[in-house]
Amino acid sequence: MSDQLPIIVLIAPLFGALLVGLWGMRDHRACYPLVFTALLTSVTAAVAILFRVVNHGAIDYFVGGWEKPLGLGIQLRIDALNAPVLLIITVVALLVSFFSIRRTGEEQAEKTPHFYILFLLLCTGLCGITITADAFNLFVLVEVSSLSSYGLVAMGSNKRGTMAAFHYLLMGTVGASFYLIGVGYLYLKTGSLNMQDFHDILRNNEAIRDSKAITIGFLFMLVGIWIKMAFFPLYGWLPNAYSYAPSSSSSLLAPLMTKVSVYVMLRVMISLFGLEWVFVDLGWSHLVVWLAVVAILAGSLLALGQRELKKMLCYLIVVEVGYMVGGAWLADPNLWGMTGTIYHILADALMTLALFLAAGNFARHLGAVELKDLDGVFRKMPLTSLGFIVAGLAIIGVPPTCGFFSKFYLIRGAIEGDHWEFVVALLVSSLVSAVLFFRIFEIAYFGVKPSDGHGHAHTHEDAYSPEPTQQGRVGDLTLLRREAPLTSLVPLLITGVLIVALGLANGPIVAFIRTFLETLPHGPAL
Amino acid sequence: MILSFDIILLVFLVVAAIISLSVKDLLSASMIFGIYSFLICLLWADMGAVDVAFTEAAVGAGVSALFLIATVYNTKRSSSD
Amino acid sequence: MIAKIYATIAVFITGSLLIYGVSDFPRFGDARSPANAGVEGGAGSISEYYITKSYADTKVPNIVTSVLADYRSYDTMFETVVIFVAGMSIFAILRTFRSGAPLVENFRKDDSFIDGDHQRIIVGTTCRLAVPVVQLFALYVIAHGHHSPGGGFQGGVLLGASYIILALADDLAAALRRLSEARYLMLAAVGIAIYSGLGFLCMLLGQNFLDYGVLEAVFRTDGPEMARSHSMLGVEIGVAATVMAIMFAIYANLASKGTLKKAL
Amino acid sequence: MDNFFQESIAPHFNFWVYVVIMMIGLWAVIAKNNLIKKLIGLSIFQSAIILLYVSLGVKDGAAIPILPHHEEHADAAAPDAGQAAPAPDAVPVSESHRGADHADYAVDPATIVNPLPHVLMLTAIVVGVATLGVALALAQRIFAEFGSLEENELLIQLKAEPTDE
Repeated sequence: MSDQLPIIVLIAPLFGALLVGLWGMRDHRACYPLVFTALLTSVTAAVAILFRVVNHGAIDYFVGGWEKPLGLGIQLRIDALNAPVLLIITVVALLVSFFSIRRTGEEQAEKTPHFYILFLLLCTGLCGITITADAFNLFVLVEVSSLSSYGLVAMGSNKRGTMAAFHYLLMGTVGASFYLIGVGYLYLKTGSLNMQDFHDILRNNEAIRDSKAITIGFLFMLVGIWIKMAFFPLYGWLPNAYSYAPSSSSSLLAPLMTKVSVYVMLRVMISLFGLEWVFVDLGWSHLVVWLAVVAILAGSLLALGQRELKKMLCYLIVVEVGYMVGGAWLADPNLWGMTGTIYHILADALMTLALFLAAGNFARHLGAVELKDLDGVFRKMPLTSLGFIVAGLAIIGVPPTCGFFSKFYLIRGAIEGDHWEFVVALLVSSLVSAVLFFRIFEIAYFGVKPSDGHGHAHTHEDAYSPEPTQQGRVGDLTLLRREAPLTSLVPLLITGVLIVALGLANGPIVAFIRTFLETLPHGPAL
Repeated sequence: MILSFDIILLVFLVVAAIISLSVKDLLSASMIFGIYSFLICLLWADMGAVDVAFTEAAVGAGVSALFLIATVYNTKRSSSD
Repeated sequence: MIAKIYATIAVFITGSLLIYGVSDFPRFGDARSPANAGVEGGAGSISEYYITKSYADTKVPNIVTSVLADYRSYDTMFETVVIFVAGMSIFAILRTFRSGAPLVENFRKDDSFIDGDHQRIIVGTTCRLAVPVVQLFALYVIAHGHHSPGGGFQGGVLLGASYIILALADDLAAALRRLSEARYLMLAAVGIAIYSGLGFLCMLLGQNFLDYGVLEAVFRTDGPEMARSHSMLGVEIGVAATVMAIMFAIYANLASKGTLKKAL
Repeated sequence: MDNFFQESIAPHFNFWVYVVIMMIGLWAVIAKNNLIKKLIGLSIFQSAIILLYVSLGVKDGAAIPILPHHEEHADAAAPDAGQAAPAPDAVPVSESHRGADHADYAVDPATIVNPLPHVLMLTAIVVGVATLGVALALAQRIFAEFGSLEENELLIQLKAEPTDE
């Protein structure tokens, strides 16, 4: 049974969703135990896979048993690139499932089983995207995860969420269709859909390698993935979709969807085309790094201008995506940029999760949507604020946390690849995020100065309907300990610990990533 | 795969697509979209893709045109552009 | 107005890039093109393998069905999951249990000929005659998917359409009496359970997921090929169940604005 | 101009039309003001991709991808009993193949259309309808809450209210 691990990671949430569909519909109390067991199984399977990959190298799994010739059936492949990503997806899903137990007035109670079905099928889709080695299968799984994310975004009672979901659907479908056009162009020139087979054909055929259709196919796949990733010029859908979605949905989507799309870009660059072709034959790396620089600076400035907490976090996601895309395309001699990007996928997933869990707690229990509503929140919700501080410091890049190390490797790659504009962008955006978070810490610790606004936090009874406060209005600054309940607090604190742990354990993780990157022929210098 | 039949169908296809997008009344836009789906189903049958033609006829022309009409019925029939 | 300018610019750039790529395509209808006859240096042409050996592997004359349900059945499973997710998303978005969303008057007032009595008799009887025939044909399409064009999806849509015809002829309540909401949600989950359960069964018997050859012990056939053919039929039935339930669910929610009371 | 037509448009005619249809769809998705029209544009955009895939699998004079079903004990002489593939004008599978022993039914791949794009496009059609269904549900909910499906009116309403709601 142990060599069936890749499928168990995927089948557990799928069967969990079916059981919720069959049993949970009738008895809503049975929903959460099913979700928990499904996600626990897939977390353990993901850990077992990581150990197998570390010890024995890549795992190949042929669904349906069709091995020869390559590409006949669908092949799943797990190597050093996607084993950690798979583990992060399952861990984040498990943590968010704790957070989603107490879904207050945001969604009607009758839709609990449907929320959990969409939740589990999103995890199935994301795990499937991570492990598949077949280009068309990746499209089908992108559609599974996208459709469930449209449902999750539009599920809440906030009417702006519906509008945001509609635009998200339009751009997401156009993005997935661009990816499909790319796969069509590649299939047309090589006749194969399997990533390994395509890579061999590209390596053995000079004529195909520099044919126009392959270049255009790669361009359209890239643009499609960039739309799904909300890379700078194509990010229009992300801020509204994630800030007006119910907090349990946004804390699941924000950490995972964009990071998995970054992983898909890396998989396409490394396994499908090979870094040699992408960096040397193609030669777009300078242009893309400049695009990433624009993404980072614009995202940071837009984040400065936001009045809503979640909107600001969404623009921070756009900045982080700029880091990762820029890092991947640095084309520096010994691939430190790529190492930084892979490490940053793991780090950023945890950081974004902690931020959105904290924002979700603030919104649920204080009705705090805008920055000025967070006055004196350190005293009201000390533990949630602790989690928020750790995540904020990680985004800024303070040493013990993982944020610092990913920036360290990205800057090192940028220096070696002499992309000084990328180094400048990284430093400027770190400064801007420092300003962002300390502005919030100042409001949260000292409370809003009486001069600007009379400290009145207009609670949003209809939108988020927090439980009625025990005494008086939230506005008066009496010491009011209203910490979030345990189930929405524990995941935040665990994530905080994981952020610091990931930072401290960056040595072995980066060594593991480097062994994988060493094997790739990628450029003239190495 | 009769080339002349194929070319005629493609021309009708482009015309149906343009009309379906430019007509103001949403109900007739949905119906012309149904015609578009039937034309493309004929095209698949002509190109030898019989399974795709069957699916396009059942799923494309039949059900998606119906969903469009159901939605137009429950919202507004006239569109501004 | 700006949107139109953006649109023309985007369309111009995308179109010219696509046409730049098209100039490199093989001739239309060329039997020796890479997609049809493969390229040296790779693992050989997959489509030629399908054409020449799929009958030997799976005893199914319809190559598309054999590729769909056996070689790439993992794809088709997730295709069914896509439909299931669409049904659940629509339920989550549109379904309202209160007295109904704020009823914005739609245009039914100005053309009332639809509710005339004579319409009820003509349409009602023709639909009641058509429904059993459509369902019989749908079952034929599912069962005969091995030998003729057709299969799980097409059959499932036809079955769903037969219930929709019923809803159009009388009213949604009549169709819901025959296929209630609880039942079609359960049927959708059962469909995928059949599909992935069959795949899981192959795993229990020691092979990889969805490797039907090992099921010859279960189906007691004289070779793995016939076992593949029978399990493909089982998979098609699972797909048909899910597609039928979800197509009717989508129609019921869209037509009645999620209230499942008065509809089209 | 004439050789340009012969040399680059005629052999790729299907692919040129697929680009034209796709651009009509993409233009509509971005430029149209009414949400339902945007969705019709989206469906046209997706059906153009299906046109790309199916037309790259077409072979001149090829039969449909259903092997003429031969009985287990098919003797070479008996013509196929009406089971021949009903391709529009396909070359009937020549007699030489009838003689092959019926264990491995040798078929010349050039006479049968490439089945792989058809399988992929079954998935794409079904995904297109699923997306259309979810989008129409969203459109109905938007209409129920905002009272209109026109993009400009919706934006005015969104800007009008304070963002706290």
